[in-house]
Amino acid sequence: MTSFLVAAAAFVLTMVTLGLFVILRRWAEVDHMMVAQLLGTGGVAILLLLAAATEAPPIVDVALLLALFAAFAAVAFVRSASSSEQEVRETASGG
Amino acid sequence: MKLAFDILTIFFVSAGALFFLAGTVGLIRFPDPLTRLHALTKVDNLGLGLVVLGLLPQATGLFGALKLVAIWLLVQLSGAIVTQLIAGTVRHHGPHG
Amino acid sequence: MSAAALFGLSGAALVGIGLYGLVTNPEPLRKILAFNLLGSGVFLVFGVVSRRAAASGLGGDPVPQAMVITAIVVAFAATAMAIALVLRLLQETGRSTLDADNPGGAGGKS
Amino acid sequence: MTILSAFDIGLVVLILAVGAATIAKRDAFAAVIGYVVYGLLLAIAWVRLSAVDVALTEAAIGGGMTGMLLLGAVARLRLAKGSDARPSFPVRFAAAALSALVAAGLAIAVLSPPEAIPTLAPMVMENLAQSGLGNPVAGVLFVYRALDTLLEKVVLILALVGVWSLAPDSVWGGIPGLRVYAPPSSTLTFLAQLLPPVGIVVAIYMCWIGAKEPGGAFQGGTVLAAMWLLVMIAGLKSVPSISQRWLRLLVVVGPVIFLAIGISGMVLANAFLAYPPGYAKPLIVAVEFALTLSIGVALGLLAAGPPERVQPQ
Repeated sequence: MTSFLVAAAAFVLTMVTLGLFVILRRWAEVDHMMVAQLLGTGGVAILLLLAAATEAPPIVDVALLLALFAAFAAVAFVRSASSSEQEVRETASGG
Repeated sequence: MKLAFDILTIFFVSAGALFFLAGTVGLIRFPDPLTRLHALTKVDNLGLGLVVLGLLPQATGLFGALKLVAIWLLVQLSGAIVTQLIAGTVRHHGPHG
Repeated sequence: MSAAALFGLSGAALVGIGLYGLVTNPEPLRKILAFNLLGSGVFLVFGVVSRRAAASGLGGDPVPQAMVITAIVVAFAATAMAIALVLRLLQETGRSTLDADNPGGAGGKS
Repeated sequence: MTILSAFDIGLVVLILAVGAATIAKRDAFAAVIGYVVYGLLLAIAWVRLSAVDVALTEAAIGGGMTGMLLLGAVARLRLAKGSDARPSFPVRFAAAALSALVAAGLAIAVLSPPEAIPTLAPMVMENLAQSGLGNPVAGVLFVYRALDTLLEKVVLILALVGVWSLAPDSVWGGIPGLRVYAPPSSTLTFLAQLLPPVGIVVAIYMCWIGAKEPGGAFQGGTVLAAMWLLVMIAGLKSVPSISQRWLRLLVVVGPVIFLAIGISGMVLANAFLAYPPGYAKPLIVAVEFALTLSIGVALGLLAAGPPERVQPQ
């Protein structure tokens, strides 16, 4: 059972790696923001599988924080993309 | 009993892993950000749901199982909202912004 | 090679990567980023020290772990301070670089 | 065990690749996003090193808070024209050689462990029972090296004073220039209503569980800070001016209670920061709760930055 769960975690890690590679190679900012989503689901799945495989329940708490902060990071990405435009306008009018 | 639980785990976790694969394929193959976002969010969330379902038989006690479900609910809800936010940025900037 | 040694080597490599970025990147913000990378590499090496000294019933020595937790929080405070300095520099000079050949930067955008 | 080693190798390669990308990317926004990914991945690495307390801290601070801080700066620095001039090739080559040398030195140090591995773990475990705590890391932070933890809180406050004092004189005591989300967005409002209640429960849980399992004041405080920032960014609560008395009180309440208990330890337990026998655990939990609040407010204010205006917008 343990080796099956670890293998599943390794598989999801491979998928996350592929996803990250594809996302970070693209130019569009919108694509970059998706990494928060990717880790919010994939990273949480990896941690939950590791928690079950190594029989260490506290790892589940790391998954909980990862889920919470992935959402927080996504808000940070979106805010940054939105405020930079406004900023440029403000400085342009301010001289 | 233990065996039945283990078979359930193997079945659901494998199904979940398959959905992660599908999500990644979508991320690589789909042509524009909105469809890629769609693939990533929906399919990966389903994958995580199946992984959680598969891990429930292995959970330690009722509290452990409830915590797993709570994490999945959190990812599901926040993921859905965050996707809306990101998609809103796409509309704002245009597909290549 | 043990898992601990593997993570220790990656910590060493991260220190190298961070140092390179710190030296070669001209923008202060990127220097701050590189410095954080360097710091996390050092923390990883500490994690290996902790893992090696695993005692009975423990995954690792708790003393280095507690130090790393403290260090992460202090690194965040230092990063916040550094960013405030860079933003103030921008406010004063309109520039975000530390070029020596253009000192003073008396107002306006470069 | 071989699958686990394969997992570890894959994780390490991914972390190094993302770390290198963070340095190599030309675009600052992409670099910072890379850094956030790096922080979240590092949390998984800490789990693999059996340091769950550190993993919690790294996920919260390395991934979430530092990312928020750096992205706020990226948005502003965009309009500043930075120098595009990268150093010349010889300089870069020398830097690469120097970095490789340092990394190699560290690698040799990692690969050649000392004969007798120095460890304080047995001593910690011996004394842990007396404190009534179950989490050895919390034991180190609040019993064994309590002075370090207290001084770290002081460092946080000093850093906050440092950030505030970078404000121009005219806006001293004003409102921090936290970037709020520019267009009003009902989606973000919904998230900022949904997530904080969950976050507050998680913060209290972190703080409470910290006494016996991984978790504690740092992790709980960081979650509180993130939730506070989220509510402010969404515009549900305005950013408070830094001259507010309650704000300053919250920043110092944790360290003050910690210090008070430490000084009373001189009378009741014959040493600074010692706890009277039998009362160690309740006192530590009380200190942890007060510190969680203070850390939350201090980290939130650090991320919000120096004051920028006197009047609310």
